[in-house]
Amino acid sequence: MPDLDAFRAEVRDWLDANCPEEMRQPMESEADIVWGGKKFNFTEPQKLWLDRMAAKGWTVPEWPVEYGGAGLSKPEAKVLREEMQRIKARTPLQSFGIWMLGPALLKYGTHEQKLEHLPPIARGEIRWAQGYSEPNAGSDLASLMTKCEDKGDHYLVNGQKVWTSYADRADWIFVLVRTDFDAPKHLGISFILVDMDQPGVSTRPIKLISGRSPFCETFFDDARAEKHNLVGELNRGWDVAKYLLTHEREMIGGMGSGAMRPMGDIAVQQIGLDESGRLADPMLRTDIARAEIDGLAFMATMERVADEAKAGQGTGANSSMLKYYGTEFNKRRLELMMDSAGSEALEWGADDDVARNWLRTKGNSIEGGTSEVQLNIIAKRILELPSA
Amino acid sequence: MPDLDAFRAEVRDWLDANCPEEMRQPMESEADIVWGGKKFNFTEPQKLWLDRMAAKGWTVPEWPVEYGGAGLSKPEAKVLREEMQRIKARTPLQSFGIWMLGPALLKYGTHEQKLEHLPPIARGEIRWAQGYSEPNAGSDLASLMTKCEDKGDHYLVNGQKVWTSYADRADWIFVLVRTDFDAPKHLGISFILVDMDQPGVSTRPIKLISGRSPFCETFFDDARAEKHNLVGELNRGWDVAKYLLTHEREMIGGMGSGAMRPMGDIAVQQIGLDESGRLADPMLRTDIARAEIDGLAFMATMERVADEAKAGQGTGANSSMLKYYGTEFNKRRLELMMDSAGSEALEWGADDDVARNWLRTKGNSIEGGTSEVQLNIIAKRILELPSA
Amino acid sequence: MSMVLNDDANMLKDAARGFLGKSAPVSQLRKLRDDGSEDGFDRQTWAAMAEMGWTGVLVPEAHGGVDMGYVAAGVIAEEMGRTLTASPYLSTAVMGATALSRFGSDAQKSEWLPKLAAGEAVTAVAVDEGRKHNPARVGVTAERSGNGFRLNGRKGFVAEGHVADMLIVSARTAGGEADAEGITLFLVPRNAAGVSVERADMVDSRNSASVTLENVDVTADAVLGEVDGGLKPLEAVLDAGRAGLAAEMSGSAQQCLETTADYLKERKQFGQIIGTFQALQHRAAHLYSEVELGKSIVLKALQTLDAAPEHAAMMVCAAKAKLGQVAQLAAREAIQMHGGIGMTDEFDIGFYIKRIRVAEALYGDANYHADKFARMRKY
Amino acid sequence: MSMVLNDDANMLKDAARGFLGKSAPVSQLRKLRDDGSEDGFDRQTWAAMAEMGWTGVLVPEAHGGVDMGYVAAGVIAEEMGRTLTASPYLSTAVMGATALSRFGSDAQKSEWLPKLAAGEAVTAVAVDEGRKHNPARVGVTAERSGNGFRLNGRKGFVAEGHVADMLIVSARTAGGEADAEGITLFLVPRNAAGVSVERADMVDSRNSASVTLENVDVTADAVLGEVDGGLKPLEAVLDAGRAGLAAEMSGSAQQCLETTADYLKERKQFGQIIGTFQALQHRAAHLYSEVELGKSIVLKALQTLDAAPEHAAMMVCAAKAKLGQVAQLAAREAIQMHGGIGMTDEFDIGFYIKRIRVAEALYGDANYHADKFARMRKY
Repeated sequence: MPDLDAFRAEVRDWLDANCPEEMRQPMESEADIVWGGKKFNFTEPQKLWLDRMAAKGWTVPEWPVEYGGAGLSKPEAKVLREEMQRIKARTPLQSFGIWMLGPALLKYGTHEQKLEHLPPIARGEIRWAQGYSEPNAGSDLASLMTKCEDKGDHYLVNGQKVWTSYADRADWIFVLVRTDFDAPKHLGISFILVDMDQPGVSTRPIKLISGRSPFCETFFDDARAEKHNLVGELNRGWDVAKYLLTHEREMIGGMGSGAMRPMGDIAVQQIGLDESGRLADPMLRTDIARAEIDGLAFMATMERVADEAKAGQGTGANSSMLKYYGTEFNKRRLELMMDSAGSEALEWGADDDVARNWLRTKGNSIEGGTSEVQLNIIAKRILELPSA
Repeated sequence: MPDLDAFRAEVRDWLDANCPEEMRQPMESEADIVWGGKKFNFTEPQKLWLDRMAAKGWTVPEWPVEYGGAGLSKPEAKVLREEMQRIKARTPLQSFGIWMLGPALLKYGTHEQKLEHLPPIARGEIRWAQGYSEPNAGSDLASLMTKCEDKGDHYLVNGQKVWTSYADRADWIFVLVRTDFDAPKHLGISFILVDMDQPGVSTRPIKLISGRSPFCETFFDDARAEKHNLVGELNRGWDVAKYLLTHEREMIGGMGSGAMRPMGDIAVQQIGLDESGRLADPMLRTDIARAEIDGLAFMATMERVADEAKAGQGTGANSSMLKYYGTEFNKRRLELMMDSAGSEALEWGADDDVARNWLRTKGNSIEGGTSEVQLNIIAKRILELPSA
Repeated sequence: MSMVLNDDANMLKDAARGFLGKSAPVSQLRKLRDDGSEDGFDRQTWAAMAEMGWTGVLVPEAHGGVDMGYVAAGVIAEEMGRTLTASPYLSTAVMGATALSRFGSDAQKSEWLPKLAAGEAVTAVAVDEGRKHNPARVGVTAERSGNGFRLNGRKGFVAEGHVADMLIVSARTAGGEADAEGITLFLVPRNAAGVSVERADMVDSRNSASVTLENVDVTADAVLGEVDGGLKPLEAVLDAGRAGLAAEMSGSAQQCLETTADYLKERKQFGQIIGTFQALQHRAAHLYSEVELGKSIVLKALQTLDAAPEHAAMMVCAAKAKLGQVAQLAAREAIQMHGGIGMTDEFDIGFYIKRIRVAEALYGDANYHADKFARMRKY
Repeated sequence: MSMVLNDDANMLKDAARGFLGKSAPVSQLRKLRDDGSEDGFDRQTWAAMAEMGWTGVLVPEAHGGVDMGYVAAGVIAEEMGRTLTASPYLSTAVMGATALSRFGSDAQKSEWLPKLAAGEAVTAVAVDEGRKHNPARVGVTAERSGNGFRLNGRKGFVAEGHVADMLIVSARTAGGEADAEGITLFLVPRNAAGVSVERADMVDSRNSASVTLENVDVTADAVLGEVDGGLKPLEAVLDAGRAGLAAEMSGSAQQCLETTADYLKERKQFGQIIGTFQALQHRAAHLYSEVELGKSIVLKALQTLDAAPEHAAMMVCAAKAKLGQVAQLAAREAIQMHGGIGMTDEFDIGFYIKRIRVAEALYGDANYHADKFARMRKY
C-alpha cells in the first residue's frame, strides 16, 4: 500500500514538528485529560497541541472535512494512531462530543445540525454532557419522564436527569425527553440538544463513594430548546439513543484495557519476590496470573470483534459482551491492585490513587447499561433465548 | 448427666463384646455398604453385626421399640454414635427405608402401617426404592403423571419413574402417583407403597456417564397396590413428599463432608512439596487452601443448623442452603481431586476411582432438587423475595 | 459445644443491637467523618459501652471486668459491624485485654486491666511495618540500655494509634529482620519521650496511625511476656483481633445482605419489583449461603478461643480468610444490586465496602490467611 | 494481523464442519468405544482426512504437504472438538509435522514428512513420566553406546502411543532428573526391539498409552535436533500440540454452549420453557462471553505460531490455560442445565466433559500454564 506509506511519512514529519515536548510525556493523572469547552483551563502546551491538531482535522480524523474532521479512511486513521503512539503523543482532546454526540449527529443529524455542532466539538470549543438516566429510569431507561412541550417556536423542557458526567463543566447537553406521554414508552421519546447556559438549567454534583464528583444531577426548569435542535424525528429519539448506547458500551467496556502497567509488574514492585523468584504472596500470584490471562483473552476479543465488524461479520450485540466482560474485568483488576497495594492503598492519597480508582470501577458495571442488562441482551439477541 | 455416663459404659461394653473385628475395619469402597433386602449378599460378619444391632434396636436407635428401634433420646443416640466411632464400627445398615420412608411413616403413617413396614426396615429384611421423578417431571416434580386408579378393593398403578436409586435391587418402592387429574397439580398427588415383586413392576438400569448404574427407570404396568398402603390422605401425598424431600436434601447436602481425607494431604502425596515446603503446584495449592477453608465453614454450618434445629431456632428452609452449598462444594472438591491426581485419574480404574466419583458428583446438584430449585427456595422462603 | 448462643450471649446480642442501632448507627460514623473529628470516635458512646461492661468483656472479674469470653466479645463486634460503629473496642477491649490478661505480669495487670475495663484507657497494637501484614518481619529495634531498652523505628497501620494511651509494640531484641525468634513485646505509653504518632486519613474514616519511635527508653518492666519470645503472645493477641474483625465483618456482611434484600423488594424497573428477577434472586440466595458459612466459622473460631486458645490458630485463620471473601462479596453485590444509588456517598453502602476493605487488610488479608492455613496444614 | 479468518481458512472450516458432522460425529466415538475398537480411531475417516490434505496441513509442499499453517491446523482441530472425532491428527499432523519440519535433518524430513502428509504414518510424542506434566523432568535415559544410544525407562500418557509408527521420545543424555539441559529428542520406531507399548483404558475413550523402553538401541541419526539441547524443540512441539488442544477445546466448548442453548429453548418445567428463566439466561450469557474469549486467545496463539513461532510461547500458554478454564466451565454448565439427562451415558454431553478433562491435563493443565505464564512474566 504505497499511499499509506507516503501518508505515514507525512504524518510522522508533521507530528515530529508539531507535537510539543510536554504533550509527549505520559499523563500523570486523569487531571491531565483535555476535555475542552468554555470552562476548561488549558495549559499552554495543551492549547497549542489542540489547536494544531484541530487545524489538521485530526482531533476527529475520520469525520468529514466540512464538519471539522480530516476525512481519513480507517487505515489512514490507524496510521495516525500508530504514529501518535510511536512518539507517545497524548490525545489532544477527549469528549462526549467526540465519542457519542458526534457519531449520533453524523448518522441522524441534518446537514445544518452537523455544520452548527460538529466543528466546535472538533475544535474543543464546546463541551457536551449526556442527559439520559433519571432517578426512576436507570436500567429501564425508556421509562424516562423528563417532559418536553412544543411551545410553537420552541420547546420547553422540565424534569431531572442524573448521572450526567461532568455536567457542571459542560456547555451543552444532549437530552432524552418524553414528547408523547400517551404512546408506548419507547415511542414517545425524542432526542434534543439544549444549551446549558440559561437560567432554566442547573446542575448539582453528586459526591461518589470515591470522594470524587464526576457526575451531576441536572435540573430542567422551563428550559428552552430550539426547534431546529431536535435530532432525528419527533418521538423517534429511542433509535438515536440506542445507537449512542452501543457506542457508550464499547467505550466503557474498553476502559481499563488500555496501556495499563501489567498487574504482575506492579505487584512485584510492591510485594517483592520470595526466595524461589515468585511473587511473595502466592495466593495473589495465582489470582494475578489468571487475571492477566483473561486480560489477554479479552484484549484479543476486542480486537477480533472490531476486525469482524470491519469485515461485516459478527453480531452487533457483541458490544454488550464487551461491555459486560470489560467492566467486570476492570473491577476485578482494581480489586487485585488493592490486594497488592495493601495498607498503603487504604489511606486517601492523590486524586487518582488506587483506592479512588477501585471505588470508581464499581460504577463501571452500572453506568451505560448494567451488567445484568448486558447479559439480558446477550441471552436474547445472541443466544436467542425466549422471553418469559 | 449420670444416666448418660451409665448408658455410655453399657454401650461401650456391648459394642466391645459384639462388634465383629471385620466390621471395625474402614470400608474400602462403596461395595462395602450394607443395604439389606432380599437380594443382598451379606458377608458373614455383616450379617452377624446387622442381626445383633437390629436385636438391640440400634440400626434405628431413635425409633420406638415397638417399630424395631430402641427408643433412644437424641443425647443417647449421640452417645451410641460416638462410641461406634470410637471403635471405628461400621454402620450396620444403610437404606432409603431408614433415611426416608421411615421418618415419613413415623410422621404420616397409621399404627398398622408402621407395624407392617418399619420393623422389616430396621432388621434389613426389606430394601426400599424411591419413585419420585418422571421423564417430564424433574425439577417440576409436582407435574408427575403416573396414574393410580381406585379399583374398589385395590389400586392400579400405571406409568414410569426415573432416577429410582438401585430399584433393580429393591423389594418395595414408595411412589408418588396422581390420583386426581382434575385438581390443581399439587392437590391430586398421593403417596403409596408398592410391592415390586409382581409382574406389573419392571426396572431397567440407567447407565451414567461414570459407567456405573446406581439408578433405574421403573415401569408400572397395571401394578397392584393395596388400599391400606396409601400413606396419608388421598390426594394429599404432596405433604408427605415435601417432608421427605427435606430429609433427602439434608442427606445429599451432607454427603462429601464426612470423614474425608483432607484434600491437602492427598495432593501432597500425589504431587509432593517444592523446595520451600509448599505443594509443588502453586495454583492448585491456592485452590485447595480456599476450598478447605470453605469446607471447614460448611461443616461448621451443618453443625450450627442442626444445633439450631434442636434448639427450635433457625429456619427449615436452611436445608435448601445446605443442599445447595454441600453439593456444589462436593463437585468442586472432586474437580480439585482430579486436578491433583493428574493423568493417573484419567484411566478407568476400580469401581470407585476418582474419575467415577468426579463424574458422579455432577449429579449431586441435580438429584433431590437441583441447585437452581434450592436457590429459588432460599430466595422465596428465607429472603422473602417476591414472585414475578 | 453446641453451635448456638446461650441465653447470656443472646441477651447481650439483643442489648448490643438495640444500643448501637439507636446510639451509634452509621450516621454517627458519617458525622465523625464530616465533622473532621480529631478523636475519630464518640467518647460518650465509648463511656456508655464501658457502663454496659463491653470494655471489660475479656477482663477477669478480679480486675473489674465481666469476663464473658470471646463468644461474647464477638457478639459485640458483630453488632458493631452492622452499624460500623467507630470505637477502640477491638484494639482495647479485645486485643489489649487479651494481651494483658493472658501475658501480663501481676503488676501490669493491676495497672492496666481495671482502666481498660472502666473504659479509662485505650490501647493500640503496633505490629506492621510494610504494606502487607507480616508479624515476624520486625525492623523496629529494642537495644538493651541500662536496666531497660531503647526503641527505634517505625510502625504503620496502627489501629487507634493516635487515641491510645498505651501502645503494645513488637520490637527486635535479637536475630535478623524476618526471624521468628528475637521479637519482644513492649508496653509503651503513648506520651513517652520519643514517641510520635501521626493519624492517617483512612478510606474507612476510622482510626489508624503511623508511630515513630526515636530513642524511646523503657524499663524492663515494660516487657510483656518473655524477652525474645514475643511472637507467640503477639500471635495470640493478633488472633483475638482477627477473630474480632471476622465477627465484625460477619455483621457488616449480614447488614449488606439484608439492606440489599430489602432494596430488591422495593425498587421497580421495567414495571417490576427487581426482586422478582430470578438472576438477582439466585445471586442473593448464593450470598445468603456464603454469609451463613461466614457466621458459622466465626462462631467456631470464637468458641475455640474460649475453649482452647492454644489450639485456636487454625480456626481463626480460616475465619479471617473466609470472612474476607464473604464480606467483600456482600459489599460488591450490595453496590451492584443497588445500582447507581449505591455509588453515591449519600447512601450508606459505600461506608461498608470501605470499612470491609480495611478490616480485610488488617492483621492479614484472605490471601495471607489462606497461605498460612496451607502452611499449618503442611502443604 | 486481522483477527478474522481469511477466505482459505473459512472454506477449510466449512469443509471440515461438513465432513466431520457427516462422517465422524460423536456417534463414531461412541461406536469405537462400544465396539472396543483396538485402533481407537476409524482408519477410513483418517484416509479421507489425508485425501483432503489435513494430514499435510503443516507439511511443506516440497514434502507433499499443503503447508497451510497453524491457523488452518487449528481450524481443523476446533471442528474436531465439536464432533469429538478420534484420530491421530494432533499427535501426527500437528506435533509430528512440527517436530520434523522445524527440527528434522534433511534425511529425517525426506523419510517421514511425505508419509505423514499422505496419512501413511502416525507419530506420537512421549514426554511425561509422572501424573503431572513436566517436560523438564526426564528420567528416561539415553546412554551412548557405540555410534548410537541405548534408551531405558518409561513414559506415560502418550497420546496415540499404541497406534504410532514412530515415537518422538525425550530422554536424558546429561544432567540430573529435573535439569533443563541434557535432554535429547529421539525418533524411535515403535517396532524397535525393546519398545513395548500398552494402551490405557481412558475416560475419554481416546488413545493413550504407556511406553516402556528396555535397552532400545538407536543410531545417532535418530537424534532430532541437538544432543543435550532437546528441551527447546520439545517445547516448540508441545506448544504446537497445546495450541491444537486449545483449539479443540474451543470447539468442544462452543458445541456444549450451542447444545445447551438449544436445550434451553425446548425443555419445559413448571409450565415454562426453561430458557425463559433469567438465572439460566445470565449463566448462558456469561458462558457465551467466556467462550468468545476462548476463541480469541486461541486465534491469537495460532496466528503467533504462524507469524513468529519463536515468540509464541506466552500466547500458547495463555490459550491453553484459558481454554482449560472455559471448556470445563462449558461442560459443567452443559450438564447442570441439561439436568438428569445430561448425566446419562446415552446422551452425548458426558463424552464432552470427559474429553475436555483429558485435553485439559494433556501437555499441562490450566494451573501448570498459569504458573508458567507467571514465571515468564517474572513474578
